[in-house]
Amino acid sequence: MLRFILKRAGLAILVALTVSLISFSLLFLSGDPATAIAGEHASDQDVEAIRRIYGFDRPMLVQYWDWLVSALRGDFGESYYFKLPVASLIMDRLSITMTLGVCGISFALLTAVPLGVAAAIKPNSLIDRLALFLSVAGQAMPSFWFGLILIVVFSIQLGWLPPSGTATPLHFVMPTIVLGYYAMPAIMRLTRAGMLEVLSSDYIRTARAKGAPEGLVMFKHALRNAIIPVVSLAAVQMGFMLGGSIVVESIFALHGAGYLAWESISRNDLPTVQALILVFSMFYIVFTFLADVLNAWLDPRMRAG
Amino acid sequence: MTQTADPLLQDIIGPTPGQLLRKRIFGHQGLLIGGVVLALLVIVALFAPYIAPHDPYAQSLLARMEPPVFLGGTWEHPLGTDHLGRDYLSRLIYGARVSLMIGVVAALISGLIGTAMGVAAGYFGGRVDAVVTFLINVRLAMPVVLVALAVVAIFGGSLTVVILVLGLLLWDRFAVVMRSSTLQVRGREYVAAARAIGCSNTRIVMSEIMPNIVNNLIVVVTLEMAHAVLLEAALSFLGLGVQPPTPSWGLMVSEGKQMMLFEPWLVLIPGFVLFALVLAINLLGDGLRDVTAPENRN
Amino acid sequence: MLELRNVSKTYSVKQGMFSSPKPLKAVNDVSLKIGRGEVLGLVGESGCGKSTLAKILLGLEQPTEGQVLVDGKELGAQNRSELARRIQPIFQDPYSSLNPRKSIYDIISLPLRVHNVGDSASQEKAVREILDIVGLPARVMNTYPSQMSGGQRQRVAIARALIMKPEIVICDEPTSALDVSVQSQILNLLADLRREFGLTYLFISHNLAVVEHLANRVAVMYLGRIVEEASVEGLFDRSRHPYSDALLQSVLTPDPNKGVPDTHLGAAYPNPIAPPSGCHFHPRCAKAMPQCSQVAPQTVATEDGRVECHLFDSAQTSAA
Amino acid sequence: MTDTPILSVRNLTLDIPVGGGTLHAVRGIDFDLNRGETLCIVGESGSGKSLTSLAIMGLLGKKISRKADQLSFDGIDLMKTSQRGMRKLRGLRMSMIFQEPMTSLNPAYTIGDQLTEALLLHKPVSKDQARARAVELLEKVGITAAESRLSQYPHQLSGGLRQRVMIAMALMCEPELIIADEPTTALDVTIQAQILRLLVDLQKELGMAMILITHDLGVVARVADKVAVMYAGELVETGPATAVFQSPAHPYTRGLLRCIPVPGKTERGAELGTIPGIVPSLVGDVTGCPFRTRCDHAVAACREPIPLREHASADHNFRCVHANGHAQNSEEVPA
Amino acid sequence: DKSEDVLNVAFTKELENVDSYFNSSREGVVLQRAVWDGLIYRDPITNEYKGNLATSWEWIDDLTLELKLREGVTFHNGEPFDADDVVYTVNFVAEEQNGVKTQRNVNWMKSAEKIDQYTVRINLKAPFPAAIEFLSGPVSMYPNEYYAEVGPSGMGLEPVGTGPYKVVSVDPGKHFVLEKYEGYHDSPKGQPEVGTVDIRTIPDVNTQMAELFNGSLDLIWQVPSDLAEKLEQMGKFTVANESTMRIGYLTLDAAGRTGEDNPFTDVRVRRAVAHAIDREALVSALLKGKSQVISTACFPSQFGCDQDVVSYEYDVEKAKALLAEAGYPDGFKTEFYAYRNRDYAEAISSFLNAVGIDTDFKMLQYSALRELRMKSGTPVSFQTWGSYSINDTSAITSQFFKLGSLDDARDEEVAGWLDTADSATDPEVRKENYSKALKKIADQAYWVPMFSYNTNYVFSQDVAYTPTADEVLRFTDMEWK
Ligand SMILES: Nc1ncnc2c1ncn2[C@@H]1O[C@H](COP(=O)(O)OP(=O)(O)OP(=O)(O)O)[C@@H](O)[C@H]1O
Ligand SMILES: Nc1ncnc2c1ncn2[C@@H]1O[C@H](COP(=O)(O)OP(=O)(O)OP(=O)(O)O)[C@@H](O)[C@H]1O
Ligand SMILES: [Mg+2]
Ligand SMILES: [Mg+2]
Repeated sequence: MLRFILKRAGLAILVALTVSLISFSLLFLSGDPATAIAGEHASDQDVEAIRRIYGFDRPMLVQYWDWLVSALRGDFGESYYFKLPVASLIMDRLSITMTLGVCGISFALLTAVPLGVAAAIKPNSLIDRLALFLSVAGQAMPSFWFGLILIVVFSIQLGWLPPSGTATPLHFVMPTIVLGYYAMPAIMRLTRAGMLEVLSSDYIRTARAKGAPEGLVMFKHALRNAIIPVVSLAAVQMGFMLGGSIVVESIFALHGAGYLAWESISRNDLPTVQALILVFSMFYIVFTFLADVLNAWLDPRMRAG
Repeated sequence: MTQTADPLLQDIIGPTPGQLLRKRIFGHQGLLIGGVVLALLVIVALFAPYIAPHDPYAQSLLARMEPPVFLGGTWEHPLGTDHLGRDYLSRLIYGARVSLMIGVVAALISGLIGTAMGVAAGYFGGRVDAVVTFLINVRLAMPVVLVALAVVAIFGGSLTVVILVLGLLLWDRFAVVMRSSTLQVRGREYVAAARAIGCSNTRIVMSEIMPNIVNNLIVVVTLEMAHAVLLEAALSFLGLGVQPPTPSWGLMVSEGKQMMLFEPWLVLIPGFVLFALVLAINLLGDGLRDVTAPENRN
Repeated sequence: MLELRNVSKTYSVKQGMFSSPKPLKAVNDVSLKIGRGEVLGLVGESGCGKSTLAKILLGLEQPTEGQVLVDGKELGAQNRSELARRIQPIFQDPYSSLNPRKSIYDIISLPLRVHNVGDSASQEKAVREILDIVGLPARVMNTYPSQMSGGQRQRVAIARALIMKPEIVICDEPTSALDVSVQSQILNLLADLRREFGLTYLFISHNLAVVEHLANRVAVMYLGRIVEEASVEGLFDRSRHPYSDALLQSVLTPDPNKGVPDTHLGAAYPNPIAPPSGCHFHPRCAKAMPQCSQVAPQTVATEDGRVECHLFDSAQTSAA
Repeated sequence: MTDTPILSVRNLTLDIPVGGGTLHAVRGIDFDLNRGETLCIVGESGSGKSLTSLAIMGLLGKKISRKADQLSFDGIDLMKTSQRGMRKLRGLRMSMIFQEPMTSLNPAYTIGDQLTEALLLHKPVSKDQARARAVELLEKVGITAAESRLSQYPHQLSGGLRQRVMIAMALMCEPELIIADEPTTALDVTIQAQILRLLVDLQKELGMAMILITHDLGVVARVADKVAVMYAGELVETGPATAVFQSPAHPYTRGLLRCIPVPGKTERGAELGTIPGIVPSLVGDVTGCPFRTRCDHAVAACREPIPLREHASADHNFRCVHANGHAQNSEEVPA
Repeated sequence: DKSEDVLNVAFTKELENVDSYFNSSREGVVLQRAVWDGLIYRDPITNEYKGNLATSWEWIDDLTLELKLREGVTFHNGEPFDADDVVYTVNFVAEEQNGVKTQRNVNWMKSAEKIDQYTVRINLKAPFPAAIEFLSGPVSMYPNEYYAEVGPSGMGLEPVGTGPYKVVSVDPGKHFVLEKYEGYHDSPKGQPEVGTVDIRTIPDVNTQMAELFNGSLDLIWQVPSDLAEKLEQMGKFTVANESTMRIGYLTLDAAGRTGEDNPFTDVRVRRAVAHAIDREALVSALLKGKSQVISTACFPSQFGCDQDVVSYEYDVEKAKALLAEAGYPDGFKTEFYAYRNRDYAEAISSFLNAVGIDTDFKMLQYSALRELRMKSGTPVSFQTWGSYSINDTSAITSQFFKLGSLDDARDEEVAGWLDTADSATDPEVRKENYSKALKKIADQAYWVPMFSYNTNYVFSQDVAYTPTADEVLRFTDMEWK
């Protein structure tokens, strides 16, 4: 078990390193950040001075190494734009993105799993068709468009929900729906497919042959097995969602990490972008790791050999 | 035998796989709807110059944001005009080209990369598999939207750049699916038979394995096409995708967004066609998966 | 003509997510000889290494140790296509052994095309001939496997194996997926083909009745080792190894006057990753003696084969 | 034991709607089963054996339509029993063992959990009592260290052990009827003999009625009191095991018996008997004898409804146009 | 929200750092004017200079300015204001190493010295006529002890100034709350009326409007003209429009930096571009409001911005003729760069397409475009310049035509005139030289100046405010109705 965790962690670190190296070299290509730091009204000398002060004239690998060493100490440098430590900037923004991500995945799970189960219990029924429609439509719905429509309907026309900001839980309702809806179809389909497969399996027939009531069959025998792949998927989706919250955050003016990422890209704020890419990938890596552990717990076959 | 007319004898040799497939295709509503809509959009895109009523780039600053006919506009501009007075319908029609082009080419590029990696990993296993799996992990760990935005910001948002970025980013699902399909097929006895016959690896991959996983490939192609179309729209919406005046639907939503409260159709129309295109592709993909899924094959 | 010398095959397998890979000796120091025109039956429980052995013979797996000789020449050293011409397989599952995307003609003619035998006209002629031989009408050439029944597919698989006129055919449970009514057709066909073309078979099966019917010699395998080898008569009339005994007793003939036999075997099949010490069979053996759990038995020659059991070990020593 | 059969089936018909029409999977089968008796249903793959057993247990999917003139268990009309009522019977008075021991146990729960479930559901016993019973039964089916097995998961057991667990599970409530659907097909020959022996011993000991489904004539001969030979959804021949094996009446039964090599009887290397052709499709209207396409004795009348005939005794029946299954004398019957 | 005396305002852009020396955005200027004071104050209406933290000033010589400071002023943290603060602030910002973001606002100063507690001298590096303008604008006074302690980042998080509003909370980039400073000195800015100003960053204008509709915002600004028009039609809000000093122009590669054979090296091509664009239409259809068509390379109100220059009317035929004359009868293909106002840029490129100049439109980030222009130039790019609200031609024309890396004309004659104008102290000399330069720029069509920008301010009916032309929100001028 320990070996497994160590090996897994090693892999995770290797992945993180590769991601950071790729993103670092990508951003390095973006050319000289000095102009970006200097801002709109800077003169040529300003830019030159900044280039020297920040050390942008050194070779890439040297810069990467420096960055990496300090990143390991939790120091991601200072934002060119905000003049604040990137780490604290991101920590500050992350709470919103995390809240959004947790709400989003909860929304997705709370709608997708019951729908998927219901659809699998009664294939081709009305509810199955509804679920299928929701998932097909959900996959095709551009989230920026969906968000805009929600704002028009619920904020402008009906005035029920605040269109932007984070002041109250109500503010999170629409972003949660948009973000969650993005993850819902995949989860629902997997739940449905998993349930269908499990329901047609021999051990469900065994349970029925014992005279177990349907409720017990569905929720004790079937769901437990069908949910295992859903857990991994939810983790993966959560990772994707955090990365994909850029659009949602920009529509609903949530000052989370996603929005920060978008703005930082526009502002050429490299340390921030760099750190954000790493943070988002770490989330993915950590979530998938946790999902593996949770799966091992749910599925005795994966527990100690 | 004298009993050739016996009904029990009739389907001892059943229909060919091709016939079965055709039958299933024509029995699948979603696939048909998706296919027809997609075909229509493809035709529209191909023949855009003949269909579009106006030059999609011709601006008329004096006729800005005229409403579509159903909101009191004129037939001169059936779907109205945009913020620079360009014909909205024509821009939508030309936009189909952009979306389809991006979808198809990006899916092609990523399909090539992903399939090569996935099949290699699945077929050779061992170290090749370990490397490919690692690369897939790395790729999955990179936040697509963020990386795509960053790259487009760096290299500028031309159509080529967007296509390349998406093509180089979206190969993960191909690799994953092709890897597992190959793994599955590799264990079949006909592959062992082919090896025992003395077939080379290339021949086994190309003529024994590929034909049996190509259906999965097609399904992933459609999914990734839809994915690429949506991502391009999202990038364009965020202002880091295809550049104006190229009529991209995402860009149109983004441009119309400013006036959304007063002229919601500016957003609704391009958003809807985008939705319809992606929906059609997805329906087609789902349908293809249904009709070619192994459990439906026999 | 086909000889295995001390062949072993070790896989490394992972059991759970958390455990590290462990070695599994699927085939453990096996030596076998098959003479020309012979049918060697190979029997044993599921997982004892029969298929692995077959794969080694087909060149699909490389043995970790030992040599495989064909006509005295080492197998790895011969060229691949040469080997393919001489040894061909028939697999167990007629559903997975034919590529569902290929027509029957493509499947059967594949060996000819791979080895560039003849032009397309002569290839077609060969396919027609072989179809006739295996008892399929020529019109199936343009159909697909999914249009055929299991028995018909198995005939196609046989046709593919025979089209290159190989000398040795490795049949890995060729009938176990088929219904009895079809099984007898295939068995008859295999017997006819052997007579007609003078083929040599390695016939793997866990159905002893079938093995008895078809084979000249029988090898009994247990946990990767050949525990007894004898002529059919020798084995079926006076088996030596307790495991062979048990196998023979478990054959259920359709005789309503007999009950279900007691094989005296223990309940548990051992874990091949951690095989029992000494004689691998001792935990289940009704005749186990103290030394069985400690010392691995020696191979002892018998009048028409050999056996690996302490019973005979000691008989031998005490006799000596 | 008593005269009233515990299970009585008359004209059981199962239809499955499929893509191109209706699959008449089981057509009008009749049989009776007395307490303590073993009935073997034998037939080729796809002949409808499993469906028949599921129909008795009331475990068919909603898609499949079940019709019968009579389907009664100990006087209870199963055709009229609600799902609720069936649940009360299943596991308690009738239970089932399935073919695949590998997949018939839920991988997510321990053996103990699954063993005790039925008992806890049906009888007012405490958990400890249930566990004690489970241990008792595990020992009875020959599993050593039964106590510790309870906390193991299915994947930790070998196929033979799992099938033993399945048997123990079926016996938890001491049912009156046990249906075993090919319980040994997936197992090795040696294990198969062990499991069969176990089943037969337990059945005798507990006095249960048993339906054993198999395609192995060897198994049938050794185990059955009564045999029902099934072909393409019909019972072509039923009767006491000895009668059926010693003087098979239906051409199909005879054909089957000729197909298998019997050590000591069949000459080594000799030509085996065969049944040419393949099982027909049962989609659409099916009339007449389903075996006529493969039968050497088929005549035009085989397409008409086939009468049920008696052979030698009143409880040995077969369906054939030929009064004696045709040319019985000219055919050489092994056994 | 009148009832709670809280004015809710939206910013569109995230403000990087409240410290006014470390941001370069409009939002920063707004906060700077509210939180800090300069030594001098320019009345936005009369353009008259008044004393603010200084009560009087006097040029000792071309390089030395002596100022008398106001007494009795205290910073928000209680620190009294005196000469030490001025000296510390000036010396800090003038030091290049300290990395003030907008160097040109401060790099004309060399140092400051204390004469007595309320008298300071500022030493210049070179004669700088716009010194008073800068002192009344971007150069604000910081508390020396506090700033020495916390530095720019601390100042950004907890700003302390002498201004009419003190900062109660800063959530960097997102949310700023200002409160009326009760102890504000008797400044020409006037005393603050509104008790609390609550500023949130809401990037999306629709969201801003939605909040305006439901009352959670009282004031939004920089509202796009189409929306402002609609909002005005609704009749529920006050919509005010003011012009700004920002102008939009095309800069053409007259010097051939992107290649000797660049078509724009030919003056006929440049003039053709000028004729090709319907600037009237741009102003009336897109910019609207108080925007105006301009023809000079500066904003008309700026000192020295002579309006008497060649103007090119919209004439497609003439443009085509000029192109043909220059050897491009069928037009040519060129890259077209822009960094903001995508719609304007798109419209302009469309005009160029109409005369045969086929544009390859490229929208880049500001910094990327700037870097490109500095390195290799661009054939055509749509640029804007706001002169940092400095009412002097040196703030724009001299920035771009003095052979610097952003000078696409590279006209030494023009550069010479501008040099003279920039360093002369005599206003007449300055005017004359600026005029010469501007005339030549227009005649050679180095730039194609197009329009000035305007800003729309939309506020609820409860708010009374008259915006000024320098695009600065002045909270002291806002009142509840
Ligand atoms: N590729 C492989 N990797 C790891 N282990 C393997 C592999 N192939 C076979 N084994 C293991 O080797 C042992 C022998 O397998 P093999 O397939 O030869 O048995 P078999 O006798 O043919 O069984 P069956 O009767 O079920 O076909 C088994 O324990 C199996 O799990
Ligand atoms: N749910 C179902 N849907 C459609 N067809 C079915 C279904 N269940 C069974 N069948 C078909 O009904 C026929 C009888 O099936 P059944 O499972 O009873 O056969 P069997 O005799 O048990 O065969 P085997 O020996 O392979 O288990 C088969 O042709 C099968 O394909
Ligand atoms: Mg095998
Ligand atoms: Mg069955």
